[in-house]
Amino acid sequence: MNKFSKLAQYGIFLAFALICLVLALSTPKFFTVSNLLIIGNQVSINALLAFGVTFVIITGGIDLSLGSMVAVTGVAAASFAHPDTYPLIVPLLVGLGAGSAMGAFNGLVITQSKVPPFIVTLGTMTIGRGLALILSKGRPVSNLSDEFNFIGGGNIAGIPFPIVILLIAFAVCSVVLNKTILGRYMYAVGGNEPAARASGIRVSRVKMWVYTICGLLSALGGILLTSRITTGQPNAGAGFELDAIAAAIIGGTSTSGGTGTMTGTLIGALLIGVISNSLDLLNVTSYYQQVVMGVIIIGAVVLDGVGKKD
Amino acid sequence: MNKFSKLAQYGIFLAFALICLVLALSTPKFFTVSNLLIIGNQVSINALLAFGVTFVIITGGIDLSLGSMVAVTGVAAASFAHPDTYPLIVPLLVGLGAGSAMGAFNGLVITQSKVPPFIVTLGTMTIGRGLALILSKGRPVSNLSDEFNFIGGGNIAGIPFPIVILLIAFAVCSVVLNKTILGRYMYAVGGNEPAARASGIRVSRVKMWVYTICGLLSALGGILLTSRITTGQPNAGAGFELDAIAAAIIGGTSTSGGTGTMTGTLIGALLIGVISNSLDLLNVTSYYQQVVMGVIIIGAVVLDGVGKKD
Amino acid sequence: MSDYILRVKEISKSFSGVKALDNIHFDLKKGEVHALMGENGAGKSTFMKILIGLVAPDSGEVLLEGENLIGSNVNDTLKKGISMIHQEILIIPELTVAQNIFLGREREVSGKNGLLSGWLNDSEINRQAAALLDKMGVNIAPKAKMKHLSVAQMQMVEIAKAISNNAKVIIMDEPTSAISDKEVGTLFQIIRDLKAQGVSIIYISHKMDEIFQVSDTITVLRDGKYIGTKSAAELDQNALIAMMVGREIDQMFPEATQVFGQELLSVKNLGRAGKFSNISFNVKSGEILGLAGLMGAGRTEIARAIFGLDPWDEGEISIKQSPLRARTPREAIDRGIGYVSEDRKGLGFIPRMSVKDNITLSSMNNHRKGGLINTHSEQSVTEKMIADLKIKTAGTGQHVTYLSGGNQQKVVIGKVLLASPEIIILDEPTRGVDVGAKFEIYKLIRSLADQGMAIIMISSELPEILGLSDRILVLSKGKQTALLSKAEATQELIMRYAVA
Amino acid sequence: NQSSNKESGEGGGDKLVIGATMLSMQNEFIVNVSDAMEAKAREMGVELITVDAERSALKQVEQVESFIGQGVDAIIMNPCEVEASSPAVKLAMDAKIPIINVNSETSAKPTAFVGSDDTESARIAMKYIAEKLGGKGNVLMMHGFMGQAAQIRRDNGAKEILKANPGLKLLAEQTGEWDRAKGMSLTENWIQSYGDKINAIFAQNDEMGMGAVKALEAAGLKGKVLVVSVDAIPDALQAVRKGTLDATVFQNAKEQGGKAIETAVKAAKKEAFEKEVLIPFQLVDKGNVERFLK
Ligand SMILES: Nc1ncnc2c1ncn2[C@@H]1O[C@H](COP(=O)(O)OP(=O)(O)OP(=O)(O)O)[C@@H](O)[C@H]1O
Ligand SMILES: Nc1ncnc2c1ncn2[C@@H]1O[C@H](COP(=O)(O)OP(=O)(O)OP(=O)(O)O)[C@@H](O)[C@H]1O
Ligand SMILES: [Mg+2]
Ligand SMILES: [Mg+2]
Repeated sequence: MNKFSKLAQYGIFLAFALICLVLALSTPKFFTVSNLLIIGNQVSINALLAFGVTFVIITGGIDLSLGSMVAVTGVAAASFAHPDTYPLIVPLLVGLGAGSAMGAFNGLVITQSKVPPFIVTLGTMTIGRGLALILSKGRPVSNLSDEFNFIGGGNIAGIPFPIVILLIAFAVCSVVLNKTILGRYMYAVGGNEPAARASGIRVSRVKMWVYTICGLLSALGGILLTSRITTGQPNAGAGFELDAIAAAIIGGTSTSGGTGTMTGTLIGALLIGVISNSLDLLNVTSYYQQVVMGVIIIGAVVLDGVGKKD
Repeated sequence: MNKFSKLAQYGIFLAFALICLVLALSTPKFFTVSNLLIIGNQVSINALLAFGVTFVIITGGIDLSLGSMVAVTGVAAASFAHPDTYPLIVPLLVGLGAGSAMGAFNGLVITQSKVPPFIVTLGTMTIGRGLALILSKGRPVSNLSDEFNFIGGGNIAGIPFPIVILLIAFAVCSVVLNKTILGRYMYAVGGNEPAARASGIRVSRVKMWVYTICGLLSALGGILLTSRITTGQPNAGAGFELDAIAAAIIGGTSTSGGTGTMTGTLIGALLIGVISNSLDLLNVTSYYQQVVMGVIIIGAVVLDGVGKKD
Repeated sequence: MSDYILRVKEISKSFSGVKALDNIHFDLKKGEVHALMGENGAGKSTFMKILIGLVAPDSGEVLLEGENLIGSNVNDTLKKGISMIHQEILIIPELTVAQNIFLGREREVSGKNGLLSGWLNDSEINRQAAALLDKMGVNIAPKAKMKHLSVAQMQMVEIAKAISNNAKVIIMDEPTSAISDKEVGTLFQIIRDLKAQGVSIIYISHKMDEIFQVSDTITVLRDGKYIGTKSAAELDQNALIAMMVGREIDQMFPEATQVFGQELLSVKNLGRAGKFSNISFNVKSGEILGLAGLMGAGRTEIARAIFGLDPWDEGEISIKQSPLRARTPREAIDRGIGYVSEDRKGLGFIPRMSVKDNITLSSMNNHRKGGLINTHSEQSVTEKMIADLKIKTAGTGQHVTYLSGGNQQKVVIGKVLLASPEIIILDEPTRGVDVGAKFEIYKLIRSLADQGMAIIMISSELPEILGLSDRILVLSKGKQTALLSKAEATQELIMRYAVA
Repeated sequence: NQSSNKESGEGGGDKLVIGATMLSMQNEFIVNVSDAMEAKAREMGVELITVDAERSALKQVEQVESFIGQGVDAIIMNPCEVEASSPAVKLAMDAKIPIINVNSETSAKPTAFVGSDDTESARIAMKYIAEKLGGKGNVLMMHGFMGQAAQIRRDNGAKEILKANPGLKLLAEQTGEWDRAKGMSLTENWIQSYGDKINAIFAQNDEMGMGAVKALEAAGLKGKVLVVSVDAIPDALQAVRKGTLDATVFQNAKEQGGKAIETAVKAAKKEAFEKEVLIPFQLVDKGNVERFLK
């Protein structure tokens, strides 16, 4: 990342800081440790999905099946997480495996057919939802082991475990994107696919990776959600894809591919989380919550744009 | 449209024909006049929205607020459609006016700020949903006049009125796209925006038109829906945007802009409608319906791609 | 005084603090061809975009027949009688040739008013386009989709578009960079006709011979500054180059050493349906093989096939006697082939990536450190390449999109070199590159050959082919018509085989 | 004329065909109703075609249209909306096909109704809260999807009781969109805002109620706050037994589904049937929960 694009991120960062300031002034409850931890906790799932979709969008693709992958992986993991059945590692591997497999399936269809990612992942979004319902027979999978429930509900030294996972995932994703060859190739593929190919990059392989990683992160989100609500819900995650994509784009990832950062996406996710937390704190009537939410999101990105102008 | 692009459409057309053939063979109920009219009727709303979003996508944009516009315009129209209050023209104008205004708002924000259409319309999607709830105080607006209910429920010589509206809208949209300068400019803006600008095309003006038309067609869809279910439903239309976008893309409109036809979109909408109708006819269990639906949509577009290869 | 149609005073423009234009003056007479010269990045295109209203200057004045144009948008300036052929091809790929030519002017063509003024009249557009192309002597179908044209054909359509506007001033920003001699001839005839009608033309090109063929007056810019204006008759090539680069270049082409080593690449009976057939040649270590031919002869297609970008149907390609198998760019690179495409923007670089990231893109395996990227080695390799190739950039982190054309080309060459190729295919390597940089690139090509690489150079500039090649393969309509040695090759002979 | 049109099963051509459109097959309670219908249909030897309206009244109307087009013998509708699903009833009545509403009502009068009144469930829940708090305290209410029939009716029922108990103060009300995770987040945020002031939470369904319980447990407030919700899904029953959820309101899915099929078959065969089968709600708390656990 060079100086110019770092500067470009200040825009949304400033917008975010401004909103936090306004909130801190309007309700003293906002800037308490316990509330900040709650926000972190609430943001974690969306942030994980947003990290995944950031990779995808950087390569010029899109993934609408995130929410369904959350449901399938959650149900699949829950089915193996009843107390006194399997050790904890089994549901985790099942969930992460299911997510990676679905992601890889997306990647395979996208690279092998000429079907646009929008349609492929819209298709797998529907398929995934059906699978989750079939797997669970339409009923929540409950009665999960305590260890499993710790993932989403436990603390480490007072820090909720989801926040710990979020921070680790953020670090890993940032490294993958900025410090590995795969990450470099993602930018190249999204920036100019024919040129990337002509530079010797195996474009299909990069795309396979990207959708698989996205599936893996969705699975992590699915496991976290399932553990947090101590049930595998077949209808969980509906609409999560839009929130995740929104976080990425608010954070400066361009839908035309080739640009984006994990820090931006994290700020995007935090922005959405902070707004929805504080609208509750301020007890804004739910109808108006939606209006305010929409206005603030557009407003923040407008502010971002103003910051970027030369 | 020259011969080549006509040929490219054969792909999806053939896929569509093939699916119809399979259906006709597997259930005799499929190819009955009454069932075809039912399908036409069912497809009409999605097709109207899909026409609107086709214009938008051709210019390289996207509109996620369609579903919310359906709700707002439906509630707005319904509020003026109680029996013995206003003449029929009033609710119609109110609905269409509200839709155009929301569309124009989208266009204004998109052209005046540097915010990507995805975020702007995601914002107005949320705002619109809130507005619909505020307008209706969260309750369905019912008790509508018979004339108003005729729009969605009546027949003309045995043909359901929604089909008549659909056909008229299709004709008008096709003409706008293919026979007017505005339509030409839409292709130009989506095909290469800097080139369009260098040719003296006022790009912002074209975009304003496109989002406004999309709002107008969403309003038409909203009025049709409201009239059909004889209620202005504040939560109506959720998820419609994805179906409409899917119809357009299945029909060959590329999300990167510059290509697309109304005929393709119509076939895309019919394809979705036919599949969902026949899955019910064949009594496929609802969970499996979703899986089958997803597979067929991806499959149809794969088939389309195969047809396109040179 | 009044015979000036366009007067420009004190134009300045900065991009994020960097001055691209500094206090530029420019006067254009009615009916003259005025050449604008300068190295890559001198500010020529930026200046022209200001005239047409695509870029707003920070200060200054543009007077068209006394009327100030500052603040006008493109739409206004087009209407007021300035039109422009842009350096980068600006077309709508999905529209037809005729639709592209009259884009933005449909209303004039349709001749309808009132309610019907928004209506298209495509039959009239097609008719007028056909007449126009016919009059220009260009054989392109008005109803063909733009995306199916070759770059050269696209360029001819852009020329047609600019002259169809009945403008008083036509700006031509490197109109000949993608077309061959025949079309250049056509263009020059058009320019002479326009001149006779009193149209003024601003002409930008890096091809020196063209400048002296067409221009009456020459203005030179250097590093965004106005250097001077002279009548073409006052100047010769060397004097002009000196004005542009601030020093003299005596010998354009470096001496050949002519000691060849083993055969590195051999192509046998290569064919691809509809594109080329029966192509056989080889290249040895230390040799430069020139590929000559007219536009559309199939040279690029052969290069793309060798590099694995396109499939081929028959024949064999071998590197040091062992055939290519995977037929992908990755394999080609791994086996030691490097390719510098003629389509710099489309295939050459990733615009929004830095110079460093672009230049190391094909050789990332050399910068692996325990699974991560070794940024230090990347940085030092990049700095060395910038120094070796004399790339003008604000730093290794600069986005390639902001470099001038010649420097973008050097970045692409740098990328190819870093993958340590033994065989390099250069497709129009000096297209859009200024004289100074051209000279650098020639020296570079020769020194690469001297280091033992085998070079295939495709070029539409015959002097370049003649000056640099050790052998010359001539193609015509997808068939190979001659393989000439340096000694026997002349411009006339090559042309004879090229039209065979 | 319709019997000739019918799909001929292995057993012969005279099997009755019933078409059923359900509010949402992603809702556990509705799935239970649907399963009960399926079981009953098998028992009575009728063919049942079940389709999912996915909470869309429009889709539901279209599905009923399709059923009519196919010439089914009777239709069972689990309405998405009071008003918006009404055109479906009219269409069926016009086509002279009996239509039975199950679980909830429409404003248009169907051939028969089997189910219970949603308003009542909220009344029962809120009354329980009023009783436990001794008519005095701060209450929070968690809504379902705004604008949906069930949300509106449960809102009405709860507000009625609140009005009758001026000592109960509605501190805040927000939507949790029927979702457990959303209910949990919302409760976390409420705890930040109101902390110790909260005396009771009424969640319009068990999913959100379970979310509220989780959040309260994590904040160490569960002992101090009363949580009551509606539906009696298995999770909620378990929670009531453990004492984490204070009460839920039982709606008899099995009974509703079975009775709906019975009524539909009778109506199709033109036998006598009850026009309104009301199946009462029952409050479930620690005292009687064992009866509801299988
Ligand atoms: N949008 C922009 N942002 C930043 N810098 C720019 C931009 N456009 C041009 N420049 C810079 O302005 C300078 C002049 O560029 P310009 O394209 O006018 O050169 P030119 O003389 O046309 O060169 P060439 O012969 O290579 O076409 C260059 O240094 C270029 O990098
Ligand atoms: N995308 C395309 N679609 C259709 N025809 C094409 C396409 N690209 C190139 N052609 C045609 O293929 C032929 C060979 O083109 P090619 O670019 O290989 O020629 P070339 O000898 O390299 O000429 P140039 O000097 O223009 O590079 C030309 O007739 C060209 O018009
Ligand atoms: Mg230039
Ligand atoms: Mg070529």
